[in-house]
This record gives sequence, C-alpha cells and structure tokens, in this order.
Amino acid sequence: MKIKTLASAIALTSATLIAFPSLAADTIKVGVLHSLSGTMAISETTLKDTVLMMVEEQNKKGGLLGKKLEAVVVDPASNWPLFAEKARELLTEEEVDVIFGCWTSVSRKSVLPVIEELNGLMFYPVQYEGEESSKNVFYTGAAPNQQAIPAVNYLKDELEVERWVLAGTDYVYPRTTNKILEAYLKDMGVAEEDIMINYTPFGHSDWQSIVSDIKKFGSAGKKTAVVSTINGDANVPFYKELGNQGISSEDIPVVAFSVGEEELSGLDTAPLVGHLAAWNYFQSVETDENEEFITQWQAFTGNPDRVTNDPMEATFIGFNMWANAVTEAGTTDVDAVEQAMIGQETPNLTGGTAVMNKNHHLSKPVLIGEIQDDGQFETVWETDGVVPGDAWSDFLPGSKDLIADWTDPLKCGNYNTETKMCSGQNY
Amino acid sequence: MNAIDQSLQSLRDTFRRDLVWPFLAPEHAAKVDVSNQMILYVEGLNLSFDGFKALNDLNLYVKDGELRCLIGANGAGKTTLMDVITGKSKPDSGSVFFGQTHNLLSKDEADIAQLGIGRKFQKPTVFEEQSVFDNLELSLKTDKRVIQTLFSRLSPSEIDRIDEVLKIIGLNDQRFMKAGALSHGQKQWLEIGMLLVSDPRLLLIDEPVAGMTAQETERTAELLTSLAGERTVIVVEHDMEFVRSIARTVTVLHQGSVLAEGTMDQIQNNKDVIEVYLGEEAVEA
Amino acid sequence: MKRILRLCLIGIFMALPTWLMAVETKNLLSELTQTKLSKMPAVLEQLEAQGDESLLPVFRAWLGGDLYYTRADSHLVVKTKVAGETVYMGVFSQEVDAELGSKQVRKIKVNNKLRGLLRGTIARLQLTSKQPELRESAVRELLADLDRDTFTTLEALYPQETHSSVQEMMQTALSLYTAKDPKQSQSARLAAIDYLSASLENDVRNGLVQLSQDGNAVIAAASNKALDRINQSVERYAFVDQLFFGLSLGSVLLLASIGLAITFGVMGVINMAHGEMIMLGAYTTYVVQLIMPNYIDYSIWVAIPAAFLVSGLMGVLIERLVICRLHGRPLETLLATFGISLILQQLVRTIFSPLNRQVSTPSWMSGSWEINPVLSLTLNRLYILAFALLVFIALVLILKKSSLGLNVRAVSQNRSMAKAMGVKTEWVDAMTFGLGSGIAGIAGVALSQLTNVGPNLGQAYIIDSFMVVVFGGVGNLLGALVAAFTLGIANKFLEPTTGAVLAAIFVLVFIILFIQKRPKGLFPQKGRAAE
Amino acid sequence: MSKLLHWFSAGRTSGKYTLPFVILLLGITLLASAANLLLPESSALHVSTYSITLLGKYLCYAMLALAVDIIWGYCGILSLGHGAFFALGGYAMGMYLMRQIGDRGVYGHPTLPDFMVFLDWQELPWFWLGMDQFWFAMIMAVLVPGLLAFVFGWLAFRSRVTGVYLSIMTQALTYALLLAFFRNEMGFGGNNGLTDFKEILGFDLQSDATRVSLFIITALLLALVLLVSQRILSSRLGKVTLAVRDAEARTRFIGYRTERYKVWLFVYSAVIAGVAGALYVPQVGIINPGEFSPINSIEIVIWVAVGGRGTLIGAIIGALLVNYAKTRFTAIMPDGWLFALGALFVLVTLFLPKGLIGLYGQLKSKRQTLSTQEASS
Repeated sequence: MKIKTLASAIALTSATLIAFPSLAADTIKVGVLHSLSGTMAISETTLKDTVLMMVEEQNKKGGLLGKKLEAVVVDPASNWPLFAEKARELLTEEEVDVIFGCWTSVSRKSVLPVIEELNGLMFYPVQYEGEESSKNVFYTGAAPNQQAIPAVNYLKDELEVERWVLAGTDYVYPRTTNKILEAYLKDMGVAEEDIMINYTPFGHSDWQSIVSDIKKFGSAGKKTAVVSTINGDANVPFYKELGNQGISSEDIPVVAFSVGEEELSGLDTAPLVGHLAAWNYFQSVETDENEEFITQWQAFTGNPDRVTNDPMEATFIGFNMWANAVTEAGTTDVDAVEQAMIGQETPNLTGGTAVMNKNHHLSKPVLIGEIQDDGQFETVWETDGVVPGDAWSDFLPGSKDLIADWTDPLKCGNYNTETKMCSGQNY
Repeated sequence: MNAIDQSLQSLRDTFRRDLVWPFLAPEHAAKVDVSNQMILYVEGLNLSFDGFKALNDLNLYVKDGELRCLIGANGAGKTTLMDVITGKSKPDSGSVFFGQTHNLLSKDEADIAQLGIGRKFQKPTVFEEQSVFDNLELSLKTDKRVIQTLFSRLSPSEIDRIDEVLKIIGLNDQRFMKAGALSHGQKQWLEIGMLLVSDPRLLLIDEPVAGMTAQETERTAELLTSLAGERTVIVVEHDMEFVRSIARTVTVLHQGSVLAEGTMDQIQNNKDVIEVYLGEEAVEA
Repeated sequence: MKRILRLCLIGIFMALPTWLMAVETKNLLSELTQTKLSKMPAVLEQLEAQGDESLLPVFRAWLGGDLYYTRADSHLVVKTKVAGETVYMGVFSQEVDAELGSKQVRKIKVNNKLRGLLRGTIARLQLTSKQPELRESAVRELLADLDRDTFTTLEALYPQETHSSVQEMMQTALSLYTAKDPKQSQSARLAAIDYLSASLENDVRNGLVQLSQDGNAVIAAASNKALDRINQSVERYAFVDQLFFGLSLGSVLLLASIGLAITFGVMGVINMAHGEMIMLGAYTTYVVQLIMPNYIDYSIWVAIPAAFLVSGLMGVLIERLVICRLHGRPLETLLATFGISLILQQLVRTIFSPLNRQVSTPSWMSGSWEINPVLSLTLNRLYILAFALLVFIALVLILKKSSLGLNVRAVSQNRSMAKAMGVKTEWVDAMTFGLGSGIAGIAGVALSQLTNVGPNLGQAYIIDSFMVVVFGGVGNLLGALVAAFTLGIANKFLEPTTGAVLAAIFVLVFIILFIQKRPKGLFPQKGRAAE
Repeated sequence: MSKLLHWFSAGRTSGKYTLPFVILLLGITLLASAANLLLPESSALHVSTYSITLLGKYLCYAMLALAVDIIWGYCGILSLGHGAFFALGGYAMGMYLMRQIGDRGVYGHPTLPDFMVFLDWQELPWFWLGMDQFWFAMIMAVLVPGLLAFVFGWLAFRSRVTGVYLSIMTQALTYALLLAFFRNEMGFGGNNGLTDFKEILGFDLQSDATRVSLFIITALLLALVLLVSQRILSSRLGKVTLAVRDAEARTRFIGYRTERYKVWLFVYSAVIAGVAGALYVPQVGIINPGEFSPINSIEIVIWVAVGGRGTLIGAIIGALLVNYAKTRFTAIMPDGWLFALGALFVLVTLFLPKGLIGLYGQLKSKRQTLSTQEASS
C-alpha cells in the first residue's frame, strides 16, 4: 500500500516538474496575460480578444519576419500573485517574445520584477497613475497628464467650474491622480475649501450618503464638478444614485477616467446624458481607421453591437508598434526591439499618429466626450495636437525632479535631474 | 519605611529556595468539608425558561455517602437540577454548596468536575471516535491543564486503575475497540466507568438503566449500591422496580420543587405523591 | 369628401406656424445645422430674442438631444420612438417621415453649457404656461440669475397668478431680488429677508450668504439670522435624510438576508450559493426586459414571479441533488454549496459574458419624491423599502399561517418526530430551501435596480447577509428584520464621520464583539430545546 | 531539552505514515533542488526555476492546509478566516523585505518605501520600526497572528461561540481585515500591497540559489511542523482535542477547561499559518490585501476537505493536488476551470466525505475483506 502512495506522489510531482521545452522556434509567440475569471475578467477578456484579433490579422498579412504569430493565453484569475507566476510561466516555459497584459496597477507591479529579472517585454494598455518607467514595459495607456489634467482644464475653461469634488476608489491610481489634481488646482488658485476629496472601497454599492454630500457641496452657489476616478463595478450604482437624486449633468457634471463604452454597455445611460469622460479614444470618432477597426472587431466577436474602447485602441497601437519594431530590428530579441520601439510612429484610430517616446510612454491626443443615451460618447473637446505622456508627474513633490529616458547615454527610468543619479534598478 | 520593609520581605519570600512560586505550584483540589455529614446543600433554587418555572424554590440536602434516588414526572426539574449542580445552567436565585465551603454557583463545569462531582447524562455520551481505553484515560483524575496534559504520560498505577475499572464495567475485552462501536448498554457502562476512574466524591447519574436488559439492570443496581458509602450517589430514574431495588432514600420532585422525601414505602403511601401520580380519584377511592 | 377637406385644413393649420414664422427665425434655425458647438450660445440667444412659445418644441428636443437635421436638405427633425421603433418627424409638422433612417440624419450637438442655457430659455418661455407645475419650475429655474427684466416680468405676472404654490415661488423670487437690490429701501429689504427665512431654496440660501457680507450692517445681521433659521431646519431634514439612507440600506440587507434566514435559520444549512440565487434573480430581470423591451414599466411585475420561480427551482434542484445527501453535516454543505456558487458564477459568465448587463429602471421607479428643496427621497429606494417590508410580512404569514409553514416549523424543531407524524420531511426540506432561494431571487430583482447585474453580484452581499442573520439570531425572522435595519442605520450614521470603509469595519468589529456577549444573537431561541 | 526530545521520541503508532511521508517529501525536495542547480538546462531532467518556485508555493499552501486541519479536522473548529493569519505573517515578511530595498526604490529615498514617498509621507509609521531586522520581523510574523488568534479565540471560546456561528465570525474577522488593509491610510500599501522585493538577508531574491534555498527551507519547516503536530496530536492533549470535537460538553464535565484547549490550539494553528505566510511572500514576490479575502479562506478549507480532514497528511496532499489541478486547469482551459473546480468540491463532499485519504482507507479495507473471504473459501 505504501508503495502506491509513493508512486502517486511521485507521479504528481514529476508531472509538475517535467517542463515541455518548446522546440525549434518556427513561430513568434505572443503571450496574453489578462484575467479571464475573477473580478477583473469583466474588463480584461475584451483585451484578450483584441490581442487574438490583432494576431489573426497579422497572420493574414503573412506574420512577422516570415514566421507566423502564435498567441499563448493564460488566466491569472484576478489573483495578483498569480500574475507574477503566470508571467514567469510565459517567459520561461512558453518562451514568449512579447506579452500583452495586465489591467490593474497591482497586477503590473506584481509582474514587473519578473519581467525585469527575465528581461521580457510587456505592453501595458490601460490608463494608469504614472510614476513608473521600466526598461521592459511600454505604457500605451494614458498617463495622468494625458487624461486628468486636460479634463480639469476643460471643466475650468469651458464650464467655468470653481468647486471640485475628487471622488475615487481607494487605491493607487485615484490616490495619485487626485494628488496631482489637488496640487494642480491649488497652483491655479483654487482654495482648499473648494476641493472635496472622497475615497470609497472597491465595489462600493451604497452611494446614498456620498452623493448627497456631493449635492450639498455643490449647492454653495459656485459651479461644481466631480472628477471621478471611481473604478469598475462601483460606477453603475454611483451613476444610478446620481440620476435618482436628480443631479443632472448641467448641475454637477461628472468627468470620469475609468468609464468607457464597455462600462456604459451595462448601464441604462438615459439619466447620465451629458456627463463626461476623458480618453484618448472614443468609438464614436469618425475616421476611416476607426470604422475599419470597429467592423473588424464586430466581425471577430460575431456581435454587431459589440463596442470598442480606449484600452483596446491602446492595445491596437501597442501591437502595431511592436510589429513595426520587430520588422525594423529584424529580430524579436528584447533589447533590439526595445530600442527600435523608441520613436516608432503608428496611426491612431482617432486620426493623427501616436509616437513612442524615450520614456516608453506615448504621445496621443486627448478627447473629452459627453455620454449619449445610446451608450456612446460625443466628442465635445479635444487637444490641438498630441500630448506626450509623462512618466513622472511634475505636480508631486517626490517625482518632480525625475525623468525617464531609455536612450543612450542615460538609459534610466528614474533619473534624478537634481542629484544626477539614477536610483532604483540601475543603482 | 515600613512599606519598603514589607515589600522587601515579600520579595525575599518570592525568592526563597525552599518554596515553589505559588503560581507554579500544582493546584491541589481543596478538601471537601463534610464535618456536618452533609455533602450537598441546595437551597431556594429558582430557574425559569421563558416563563416556565423549571425549578421553584427547591431545597435538597444530601448526606455524605448516601445513595439518593430522585423521581418525578417529566418536567419535574430533575435534569435541570443536575444541570445547576454541575454548572451547566445558572439559576435565577438560590444557592448550591458542595460541602460547607465550595459555592458551586461561582464555578464552571470543569472546576466542579475537578472538585469531584461526576455526571452521567441521560443519553450516553462517550467519545465515539476513541477507544474504550482512551475514554477512560481521558477521565483519569489528573492535572487537566493544557501544558501538563501535553506532556503527561500514563503512570503504571494509572494503567492499573484503568484495568481495574475495565474489569468492573466488564469491557476488558473491548478495551481497544472504538467506543462508537459499543452497544447502547455498553456505552452506559463505559460512561459509568469514566465516572469511576475519575474517583469522584459525588456521582450524579441520570437514567442509568434506560435501554438495558434485565440482567444488565441488575448488575448496575449492584454496582451503584456498592459505590455508596465511600462515595455519594444521586440517581435519577423512572424505572420504579430499579429504584426500589437500590433506594434507601427517595426524593420526589414535582413542578420544580420537592414534593416528598423518605423511604420507598413512605413515599408510596404519601397522599400528595399518590395524588400527583395517580390523580385525585385514586385518593378518593 | 368632407373628410379630405378636413384633413387638408388640418394640414394647412399645422403648416401655418412655419409658414408664418419670421424669415429671420428660419435663417437662425438653419444656422443651427452649421454652427460649431462653441458658437451655439450666441445663436440660441438670438433665437430666444426672436422667438416665442412656438419654438418650445425645438428647444425641448434640443435639450433632450433628440434634435436632428436631414443630411439632404438640412431641415430639422425630432427623433422619437413609436411602438419601440425609432422614427424621425418634423419639428413643427409633427409628422413622421418614414423615409428617414439614422443614416440620413445628423444630430444637432448639445453640451452641458448649452443645456444650462436651454433650460433658462425654456423656463422664461414657460412662465405663462398653462400648467402650474411648469410655471413653478420655471420660476425656480430663474431664481439662480435674477435680473431687472425677469423681475419686472415676474412682478407683472404675480397679480394674475392663481395657483398658491406658484405664487409663493414668485414671491420668493421677488423677495430675493428685492433683498439684493441696494436701491430698495432698507425696510423693504428687511421684510424681504424675513420672507426668505422661511424658504429652503438653495438659491435663496446662497443669496443670503452673499447678503450676510453686505456693507449694510443691519442687512447683514438680518441675513445671518435668517440663515441660522434656515440652517436649523436644513439640519433637521438632513437627519431625516440620513435616517432614510439607513433604512434603505437596511431594506437592501433585509432582502438579501431574509432568504438566508430561512435556509440557514430554519434548516441549519449554510448556503454559500445564496448570493448566486440573488444573482440569478437579477439576471432573470435582465432576460425579462430583453423579452419585453417595449414594456419596461411592467417588466418588474413579470420579473418578480419569474425570479422567484427561477431561483426557487434552482434551490429545489440544489436541495434534491446535493444538500439532502448532506443532512446533519452543516459544514459539509458549506463546502458543497461553495462549489455550486463557483459553477453558477461561471455558468452565468459563459451564457451572458462576464460583462455587466443593462437593466433599465421603469419610469415610475426613477427620480425622487421631492418633499422640499432639501429633502427628497429617491423613489426606487422608497419602493424597495416598501417591497422589503412586504416580502417580510408575506414570509411571516407563510410561516405562521400556512400548512407549509406549520410543517417547516415542525421539521425544524424535531425532525424525527415530524417524520413519525407523517410529515414528508424531504418534501418540506425541498420546499423550504426553494422558498428561501426564491426569496433571494426576488431580492435580485430589487438589487438589479440599484447595482450592477454581473456575475459577481452575489459575492458582494453574501457576507453582509450572514452578518445580519447571525446578529439577529438564527431561526428568527424578526431578528433578521431588526438586525438589518440596525446595521443599515448604524452604517449610515457612522459614514459621515468615519468614511465608508471604516464604517463597514466598525460595524463588523461590533458584530464580532456582540456575538461574544450574546452568542445566540439579538433574539436567541430560548428554552431547553435550544441547546 | 532532553526531556523534550524524550517526549518527542515517545510518539505513538497512530502516525505510522508520517515518517515515510516526511522522508519522501524531503527526498523529492532535494532531488528537485539538485536537478535545478546541478543539471544543465538542456538536460531532460532539468527542473526549471519556475517549477521550483511553484513547488515552494504549493508547500506553503500545504502548511496552511495543515494549520486548518489541526483545528478543523481534530478540534472541530471550522475557521473561515485562516487566510487572515497567513496574510499577517506574509505582511510581516513583506515589511522586512520592503525595508531591505533601502534606497534602491524608484525614488531613491533612504528609508521610506516607494508607496509612502508617493503618498507624500514624511516618516515611517511606528509599526514599521524595527522591521528592518530579520529576527524582529520573524518574531512579528508569528507573534501578530498568534496574538490575534489568542484575543479572538479567548473572546469567542470563553463565551462558547461554536459551530457555524464561529465560522461566520472568523469570516467577519478576515473580511474586516481585508477592508482595513485596502485603506491606504493604514500604511501597508493599500491595494497594491508590498512588492518589488530585492533581497533577503543579503541574498538576491532573483537568483536560482536563493529560490532553491527558500524552497528547501519551506520543505524542512513543513516537515518539522508536520512532525511536531503529529506528536502533539498523539499525546493526551490530542485525545482531549478529539474529545472536544466529538463531545465538548462531556469533556467539560470530566474536568477539562475546553476553552483553553481550543484557544491554544487555535493560536498554534494561527502561528503555523503565519509561518506559512512568511515563507510564501519571498517566493511569490508580492503580498496584498487580496490574501485576506474570505473566498481564499474557504478555498483552504476545501483543500483540506479534498485531501481528507483529520489526517495531517491528507491536508497536505489535498493542498498540493488542488493547487496543482488549478495550475493545470488555468493553462489548459482558462474559461472552464471554475466549472471543474466547483464540480470537484461538490463531488468530493458528496462522495468522499473523508477525502482522498478516506477513499484510500475504504479501498484498503475492501481489499482486506476480499482477501479474507478468499482465504476462508
């Protein structure tokens, strides 16, 4: 009997141990590291499908460097340690050449040490708090200066807002964004008592008190606006409560940085008409590229009503840039591709071109849209040209002296211009 | 000055080499003071559940070494009384003393058990997943604190004691059997054995012969009568034949208080008892 | 023949306004189709100066974002729905142009700034409207920026006004202007301030705040006094507001937990899939709305029994397949039902996608009941509060009066005795579990009106539900009621001082400590049987 | 000391599989480690560092399962909040690793971790003091979970909160902690938690040697915990524990203060969970409030149930198997693995009430009866 237990135990362990080293690399492997289950699946499955679509398209064009692309999909299940584990699996077991993945900041932070250790390459397609620039990551989503600051400028200049509510979910992105905005607003002469900051937990569902507070705050006779960094599931009950308490977009407009077409599709938008969002992309923008992209996407998902959103465009840009960089470098070697990426240009879906900067962030246009009753956004304002993404905010005391530059001779993600030193990983 | 002297003295006492620190010294179960020949004093007990008076000004005195039977209809308060004595229920008012000094109401079940009061439940409860031997080992009269239990080992005399009890309860052959596999009667015996092995002063036994064959009942009667004298035994039983066979003194409970007390013959001729048990017609007839 | 004539007449009559309309207005309207958003306000101003009530439909459609123009000839049309179909009709003619589809028209853009201006314009045009409510809201709309012209208009209109609430609103507006006007005599201003001190209108308060810094010390002092008086009543209403928030949260907790109070409390089954029963109810609402898109207002009435059936049947299924085999092993049922909850979540994800689904709120449930300008209770929460109490009462009646209730109580108190008496305990178990799950499904219908309908819906409520049941005392419906409202109100009164997160933590810690004091909850089952 | 050794060696026969299991565990550990460090990567028998890290993680989970089994399988206390003790141990280790980063953080601040610089904090909160010392952090890793378990257990067991009530209270405990640790004001890095660790005791956390060492240490500690627990449970204290599980009132009536036994066992279990957490963090490289989520704690219970509660080895095997299955399933069928996992839990509770170990026992006894039948015929 004992032998049997022994045997089964050995079978179990050896099954784990025996890795299947991929043989001759006749394909280029593209890792997809997006949660397909758990709380983040709601947002991330879309991006997984986007990458699969892009891979399919690229293969139709004959692949890259004469090889076909092969997507490797894993499910980190919205579990942050699992992100690190799966990243390691992708890089060491599957030996992928590039990873498209992550949504939340914590998942990116979890993956980062692994990617840096194993010198992988990752494209991160979501708007985020900034304060980071890794050699191995390209950030194709918006940094705070590409979303929050233009939005505040719009509210201030166009809607003459004087009183500000900064409402967010309690995690890093809202905290940082609100810190930046607070400093920015104070620089512009907004008084302390005209700023209200509020944090709520993830998935907060009972917004009665907070919305009523906002209502009170907004009844002081000055034009008031809410800058919302409320994340994910908490948005639906928030907007529902706004509608029910009779706060219309003319009274107190809400500008959101995490609400896109996808989130609106789960929502009855009639009471929300006129509230705002700031993104680099809206599905409603009428360009030929966008029309083609939307048709492609709806055909790929087999759903003629399927919407597109900003992180999808970021994935689209990231993928195209990577494909160009690989072609240019003639190899998928990470160091070569990384250098080839810088200065890469590719058309935006909203017109114009996106440029990859030395700090691994993109230069993109910023759009502000109003929610329509069909769940789409109507662009009401856009920046004149493109705005370069800023890895380190100028409005935070800790990072205003830091810059990121991955070209020679600096080659540093956090170079301190005061002390002339590069702290962190290149210490 | 005086204060300093005093504290110095107590410090010196603390470090006297001939004495063990008080908090390290084993807690000897305090002697039970039975100088008045009484081991249990129950006075003025009241307890009600949701308006139902389970105990109603109940008074009961039990002599040291006595074998006392408690009888009464369902709901008369027999089991509730046992619950109060063993610390399971707290009464609304009244007092329960074990000997002259131990106020049982201020103690919890474990304390009361360690004082030497053992209890057998109406429904036999033994540790079904463990062997008969282990059941008895757990019940031994030893230091029952956590650390001491962790490092304890069976001494030869303890093994002898268990063997002795195993013989008394007739489970010697089943000693390594799981207690759960025993028959109902055997479980009753095992539970009595668990009481015996803990060497108690007072045994509270709730319906010991329920579900036993006539032969087993007879043996139980023998056992209980042999225990009395050295120990005090209180038996609750419905089986009148059994009560008659063992009882010297019988107490009848009715609606939470004592209705009558005396020998079996006295009780059988007591008017109140007949009235309660047989109804008023019987008295008139 | 006559009929044709009449039709012609109507047609002419309908076309008349357009025909009569000043050329200038026509030009302005056509300008709308070409102007950029930023230039629109100027056009609007000119339009208002030119126009009269006949332009109201244009403004209303514009405000609602339903104003379009045809690509072909740039004439204005309005988008509406007729029997669920989107159609376009002429602004003035009110005739459906069946030719037009979404490809042939373009929207006239509108943004927040324009909407604000439009509201003012509409208000001014509506001052003479026939409906008193419209007149009242028009005056209220004007409170924010009163000027000489409006003042004179209102003054002229005031004597003709017959409706008392409109009169009051006008009086408030006139007083506000008078109080602010330094040209008026001091006594007139003081009288106006005195009148204002009884008003709770937001704009009045802001006006008084400005006045309290007035150069005239007497006016400033009077304004301060009036403000104090207003603030006192505002605070009183704020308390009522908070109480309502607490009750509303309590009603949500009650709905979510009452099904559990049955399955956990009466049967002793820890159903970790309880949250998923709620989720199924919410998805049922979604499906019902999908089936009857044109009758959203009635969809809830269909959804409630449907959700009860769907979740209830699922509950019976789970009971028959899994739970009945685990009888008397409460902790094992916990594990098995957790497995079931995983399966149900993934099932929903596979069928409906992981995205949240859109559940519309019926029109009668949206908006709020405005008691006064500082106190308004949101209708959906009011209905849900009433609904929760209704469900509670119904459930109590079922358990107390029906034969099922009698059987349930018999089985929960003494299973073997009930069986011996001929009660079909298996059937009772299945029905009880079905009832508890069905109630959870109904809770899902209510929650779909408040929060996301997605695969994680149930997870958000399961812990709170357990807390309510444990706090109230297992096996006690009244306990669940008291516990739900206590926790809801406590949470809402803590929230302003501590923030939402800390309030939740405090409530949890309080429950943990409370259970130490009273291990059987608020309303424990007493007596010997309780052991 | 010698007394302790004596006590240790006096273990009874009830854990006859324990020693072979420990030997097997350590044997595999050493083989895998050697195969990782000594064999070249091209070799077919080479074990990748990925696998080593994965195994290390599984062993941490196994230790956690062991901790739950001790109180659930042996003492009948179903804790749905053991993830909290695991996470607290993990946070203690995480804080130490965070302090070890020193000025190598992205902002280059000499003492403050990155997330504090970024939230504009000026100095370390008091509870971060001393965490730069390994020994102190390790004391905290066992002390904090132990203390929490003591306070919670003392309150709960003294007032005789039992059964499902207790389970739900433990769930409330871990949920409250989850909410608290999500708050950025708490000073534990909020939702992002603690990550980007560089080295432990001066060894580079990214080197293979360190990873293998951590793996070996985990295996050794698991073996030690297993042996000690086996010994404790086969002593008379173990019998009292079983007695409490099966008939707590009876145990009290024969003179045992059952609440004290429960408290100490709960504390012991929490400490093991804390140690498991402390070992887990350097191997996976991140600790965040997600570990406090009640779902995680329920999963632990399920590992134990699958393996077979009431047997220590069963708990370990359950944890290894379920986690291995999870890793496989998420790779093979990312969309469907929750179905498989859910079905596994339902089937195991329905058909294998004693877990896989129980199944083994059943098969064994069936074969024995068969063979005796054959012999008799």
